[in-house]
Amino acid sequence: MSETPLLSMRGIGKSFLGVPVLHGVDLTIEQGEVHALVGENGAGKSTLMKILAGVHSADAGTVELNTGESGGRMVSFTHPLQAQHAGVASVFQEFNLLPELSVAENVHLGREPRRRGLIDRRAMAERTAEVLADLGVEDLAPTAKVGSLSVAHQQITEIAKAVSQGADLICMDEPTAALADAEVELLYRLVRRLKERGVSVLYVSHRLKEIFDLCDRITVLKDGRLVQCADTADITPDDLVTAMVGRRIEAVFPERLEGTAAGEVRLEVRGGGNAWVDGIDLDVRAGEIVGLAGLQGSGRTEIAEAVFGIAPFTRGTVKVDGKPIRITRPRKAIGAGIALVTEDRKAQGLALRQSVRANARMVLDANARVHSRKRLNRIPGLLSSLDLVARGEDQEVRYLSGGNQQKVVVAKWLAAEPGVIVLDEPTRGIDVGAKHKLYSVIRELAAEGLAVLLIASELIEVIGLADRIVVLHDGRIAGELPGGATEQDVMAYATGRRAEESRPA
Amino acid sequence: MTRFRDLIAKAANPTGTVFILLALILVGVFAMNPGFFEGPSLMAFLKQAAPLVILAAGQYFVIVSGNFDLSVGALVGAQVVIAARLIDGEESRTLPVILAMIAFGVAVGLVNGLITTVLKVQSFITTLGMLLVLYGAIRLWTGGAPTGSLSEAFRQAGRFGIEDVPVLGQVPWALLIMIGLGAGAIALMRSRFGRVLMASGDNERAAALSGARVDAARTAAFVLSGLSATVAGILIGGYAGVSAQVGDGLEFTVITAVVLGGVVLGGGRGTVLAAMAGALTIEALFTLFNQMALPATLRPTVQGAILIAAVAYAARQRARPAPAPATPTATATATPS
Amino acid sequence: MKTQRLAAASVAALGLLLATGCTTDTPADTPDEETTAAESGDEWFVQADYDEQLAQRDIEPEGDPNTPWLQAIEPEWIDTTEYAKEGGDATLCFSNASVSNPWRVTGWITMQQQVEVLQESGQIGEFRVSDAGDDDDQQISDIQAFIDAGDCDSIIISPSTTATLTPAVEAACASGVPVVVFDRGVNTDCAVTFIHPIGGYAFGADAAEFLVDNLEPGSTVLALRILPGVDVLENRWAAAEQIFGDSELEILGNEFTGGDAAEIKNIVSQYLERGEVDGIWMDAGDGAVAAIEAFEDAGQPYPVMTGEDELSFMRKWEETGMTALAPVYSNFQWRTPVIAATMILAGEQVPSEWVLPQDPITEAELGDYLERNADMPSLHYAKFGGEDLPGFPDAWRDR
Amino acid sequence: MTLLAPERDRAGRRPARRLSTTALIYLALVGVLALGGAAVALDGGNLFATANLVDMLTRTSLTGFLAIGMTFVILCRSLDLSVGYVAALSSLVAATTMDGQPGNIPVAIGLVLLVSGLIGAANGAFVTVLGVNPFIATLGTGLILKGYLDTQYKGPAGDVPAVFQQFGYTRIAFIPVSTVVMLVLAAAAVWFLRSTRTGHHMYAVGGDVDVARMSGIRTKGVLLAAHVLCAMFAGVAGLLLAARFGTGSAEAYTNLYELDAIAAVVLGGTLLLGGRGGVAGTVAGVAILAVLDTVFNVMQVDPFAKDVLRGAVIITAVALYARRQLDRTARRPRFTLEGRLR
Repeated sequence: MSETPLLSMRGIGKSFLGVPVLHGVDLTIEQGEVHALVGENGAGKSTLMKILAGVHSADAGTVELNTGESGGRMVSFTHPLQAQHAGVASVFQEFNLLPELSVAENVHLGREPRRRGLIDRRAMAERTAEVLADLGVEDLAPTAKVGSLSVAHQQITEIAKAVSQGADLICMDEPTAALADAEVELLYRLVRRLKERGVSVLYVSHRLKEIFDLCDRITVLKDGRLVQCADTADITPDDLVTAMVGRRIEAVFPERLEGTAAGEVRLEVRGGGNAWVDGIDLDVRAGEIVGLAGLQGSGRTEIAEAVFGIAPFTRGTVKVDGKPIRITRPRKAIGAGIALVTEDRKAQGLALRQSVRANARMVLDANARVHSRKRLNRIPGLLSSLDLVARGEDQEVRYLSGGNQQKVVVAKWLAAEPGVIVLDEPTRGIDVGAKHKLYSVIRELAAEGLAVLLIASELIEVIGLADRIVVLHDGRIAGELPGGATEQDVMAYATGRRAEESRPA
Repeated sequence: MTRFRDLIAKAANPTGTVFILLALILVGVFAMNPGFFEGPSLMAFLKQAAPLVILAAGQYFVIVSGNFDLSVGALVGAQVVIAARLIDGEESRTLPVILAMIAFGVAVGLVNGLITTVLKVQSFITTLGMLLVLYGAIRLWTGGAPTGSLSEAFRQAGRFGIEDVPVLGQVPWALLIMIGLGAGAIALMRSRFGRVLMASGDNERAAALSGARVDAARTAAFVLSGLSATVAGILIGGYAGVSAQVGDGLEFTVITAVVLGGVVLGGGRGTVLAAMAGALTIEALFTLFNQMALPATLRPTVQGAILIAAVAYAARQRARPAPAPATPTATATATPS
Repeated sequence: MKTQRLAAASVAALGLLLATGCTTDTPADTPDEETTAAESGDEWFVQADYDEQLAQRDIEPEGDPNTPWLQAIEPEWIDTTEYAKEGGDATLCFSNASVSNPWRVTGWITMQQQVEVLQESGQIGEFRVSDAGDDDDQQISDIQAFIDAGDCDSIIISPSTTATLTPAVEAACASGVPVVVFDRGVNTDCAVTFIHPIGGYAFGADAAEFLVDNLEPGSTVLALRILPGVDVLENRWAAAEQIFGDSELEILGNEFTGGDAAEIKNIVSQYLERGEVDGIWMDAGDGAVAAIEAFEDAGQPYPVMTGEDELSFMRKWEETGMTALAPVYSNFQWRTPVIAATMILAGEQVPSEWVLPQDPITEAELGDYLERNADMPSLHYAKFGGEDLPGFPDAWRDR
Repeated sequence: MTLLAPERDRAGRRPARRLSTTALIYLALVGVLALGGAAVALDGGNLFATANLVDMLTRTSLTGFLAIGMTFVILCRSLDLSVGYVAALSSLVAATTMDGQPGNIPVAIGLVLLVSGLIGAANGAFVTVLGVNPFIATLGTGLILKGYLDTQYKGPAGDVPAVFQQFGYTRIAFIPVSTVVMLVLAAAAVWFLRSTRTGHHMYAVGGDVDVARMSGIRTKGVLLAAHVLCAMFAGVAGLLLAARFGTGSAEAYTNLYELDAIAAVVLGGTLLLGGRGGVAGTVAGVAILAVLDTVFNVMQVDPFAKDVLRGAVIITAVALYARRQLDRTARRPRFTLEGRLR
């Protein structure tokens, strides 16, 4: 590592609307190192990254950058453009790509190569091809329309964009959040490739495996403060988690509650299948939490959508509380007492400009069959039982934190008193406190005799909460494991390394 | 109690802008002509404002659900012409014709709604097309200029009222209808339908996944707009009789009114009360112009300037950052609805 | 950079101009100067025209009073033998500004009826029409299309706006076929004949004088106008302003109503709230009834009023017995152009400027006209002059 | 890698599909021409007689100018309802400035472009700086201009020298110069959108403002530019009006040109929501409307029936495009028929 660090941020402070989110945080990144920035959601990772990217500007502190020819100098970015020019590129979770444009056009967006003042499309294509080749990506055509690409390829496009900006430092915010296993491998290759080329990477994540696989040093944030900065070699996963969460992993998941007992089968699927999943046999009993595990794209969400009638099963049978039913629309599912907490809260779960109350009522208002004065009156109680933190029921939900927004989503479904609840990534992107609240809520629901189908890409969640784990591979059920199984067992099925004997392949 | 809190909230948020503006304009009118606030002239004002207010309510439903209805002006015109031609002076036909008009209004709204929701044509285009179709079809049918005439009974609603009320003089039927429908509209927005409509305008996907019939709700909004145009037609026809130009350009006036009421084009924002207030504001503005004897040709200029200024102001209000830090609702247990 | 492009474009265009095989349809001479000066800009009042029109009202027109559409005031007959065409069956091409108001609708029906007669008699073969929907540019294209078609024996034009149609009409003249212009004029006399009633000044003056004669000095008058910027209408108001100017009457204001009954009623009601209105002057009859109702609803005595010969107004007038006058912008002028065209094609003489009579309908004639038009729709015009046409009355009644 | 494999062919296929949208519209144009021609033929006429061709082309030029300009703003997910008024004002500015003197023509043109450009800038500022919804902002501007026109000009004013009237009346063979100029400007606009940054960025701004901004595009500048260009094209339309009228006319605004233009743009396959489409399609859209008008004219269709037909055509066309959009979100299936058999 070189003497002068590439980047050194000192005493960075930032607060939104008087709420401090960063207190005097320091961060130094060496030339060509892969530096992990970890911490639970809400710890301030994203804010720090966005300050670096010029999306937000810091209230306090200094940023010294030591890029390219220009020696070390103080910078404070007020626009992403400035950051880019200074050699700092960022890849955020929500992609900054235009589906209507080609890969090349996206890679060069805002910096189109020009000949005699005019856009030079050939150069654009060539340079894009070069960059992709550099990154060892062979299977992506510069002319391809981004809207038609897989998540992985879109992310590659993003990274190519960063590289083509001649960035010395590339910040990646939860880059693997939406990637399948194979794709994660690809990303690993990319990051290592970048490192070889002397590019530094700020790797924002809370996936321990990746951090230990990839990173040289780790900076840990908690509640907006710098907790620790150490070489990966000098720290164990457990310590790291402790540093992040302040408690050990075993303590993370609440015990199942007294008197929780698996009862009648409430949701039964036999030979369920459609264009995305096939041969699904599934039983979820009252009081039972069934985990759906599997890699991204293995069909987890597709099963949830099929059960809920968004993309219905086209074959097989479904029974709810023993009654056969063809669920063709969400309305039907809701009528049958099924609830779905969707993966993408903002896009699918909430009307952000409406009040907490309006959102919490939405399911009751939308479905005559579940609407009742009694249930309406339960809503305030529900909200407070979820420890919702809001200025009042009239506050617009967009002003709430991710965790509290998720609580509103859960509340709107519980208001309908469902018999079966499907939770798709219920804890994605919410702070640790809210996570734990949700964990215990899930337990309570089971105790109250609901059938819970839990989908989570964080295996640990499924393992920690589920009574049974159904593992999917490539759209089919690869196998079933008892709760508390090891990650290895699950991965064995998930990656298709092991297929269940009982099932003819 | 809740209602009172709601009112406070309304005055505070951008939608409140319109009430302030309305107040200012009325003050202006008063300054020009104190007589304006005497019962009779006030009643007269409300009588001629009623149709636009009702149209605004109708347009509100469409806009708040994330669409436009550019066809209302043409529809109002069509309705009046239809009434004149079908009634043709026969008192006895009044009721059946009114029923026919209502049916027609519903039909037009239904077509707008279905084309927009089922065929996925942007409402701007759908209703623009409908505007052309109605404009042409109605003239095709009457050979270019309205024929026939309205019955006395038909004209009651728009023209007359309860006579000799102390202080007020005549209380116009139009006013009562306006209040009635206005209350209805507010009630409707507080009903499950209204909430679904609002949610659909804000986040159609989330609404649909909550089991809302988004397309049905939006179509219903167009139908309501068609109905409001029908009522407006009945009132305007009743108020002033038939003329070839009835309804011309009303669509823009009414959209202006709704937006002035702080309702955001694109949906999910604003209250129907404010939208109707917006309509009143426009009418009050025209009255003010008249009182000031502002040269007729200059009025559009002033109107345009005020429109842009008001909307810009509201936009600024809305852009203001989120309210102060949050505290648990454990305490806040207001009853729903 | 945009300018560069335009420059480039115009250069290209110019180059093409110079290129051979390029045809231009505008005659080089620019429009007649002083009329342009008169029409253009802010001043609508031309003393000379004003005096002429007021004078023409008292001149006995030549021709049979029973066929006013064939009468002419001080005609200057010109020879048209050069246009004479053998064997009738002529193709007439009519470029109509629009049928966007009841007055034009009524006239248009009358014209069609007249055409049928002439087709029966074999004088007209095809009668080709294009309607510009009040769009000047559209009408220019329409006229262009007639010229290019080349098979029009005569082109009849009812311009949608005076000045703007001038070049197109000149082009039509230049194409060699006889051109007949009616209703609004254009700033060129290239047409064989220009047919019109006396005009806007006369209309406005008739109305204004009536109010002056029938109102006490000091009385208040409200002027209701349709649109700004339309010459025929502006002339009406300009004349009225002259006459009011010399009178004791107080003009409360002049408002634009777009001819919308509701708008008219609003405005009148608001004036009534603020004080007495003794007289109403209108530049066109549309929505006149709404104005009267405003008085009824406000419980005010009927004003002295001038509207137009639109039946709705005249019926209300009779019903209320108010003091009123129906100035006329002779609707029967719609018959004349087709007749004129056939005359020209027959080589008969026609007046170079064919000024039709334009007599307001007074209280005395009211009953008579109402009776003649008893079963006509309310937006029909009393002096439509089609009573003797075969289609009468159905064509006008059942549109 | 298995997951990535299928991407390649889709990636390959997509650009082809995107092209075909414009292609489809020209196909539609051909279709309309064919149907129109047939209909006219049955009516005993010939749609392709010189006279009718001239008529068609002439009709394209005015709407053409307005629609090309409108394309820019719509691509940016904006709108301009004031173009009719801008055109009217421009015609007056041009005519009064020229005032019969051929020498004044360059000045007049410059002035028109300046004035219209400024109005466009104002529109842009209302939308970008004041954050007023474009529908309202430009509606407001329109009203403001209307008031000015009605107050300032009581009807036609100014006098256009014969030389400049050529712009409105001259033709090469059967092609009017105005149409040629329109096509030249259209070509220029296509080139502008494709080859200049500002133009290229309009797609980005219309596609997703935030992405554009994050990519370092000065989105407000782009949107402003779009509005300025749109207004300037309206200015050119005004010049054409002046040339054809031989004078300036305030009344021109009564014809709701803005709605025609928007209709043409949408008919040309440009998404009203921005980010997709182009001027090439717009020209076709304009042509389709012009053909319809001519056909109606030749066939002596009742003027009111024209409106009905126009309305119907517009809705139908857009409905057809919408159909094509529907599959864009579709996920690629894993289990096809043999999956069903299992």
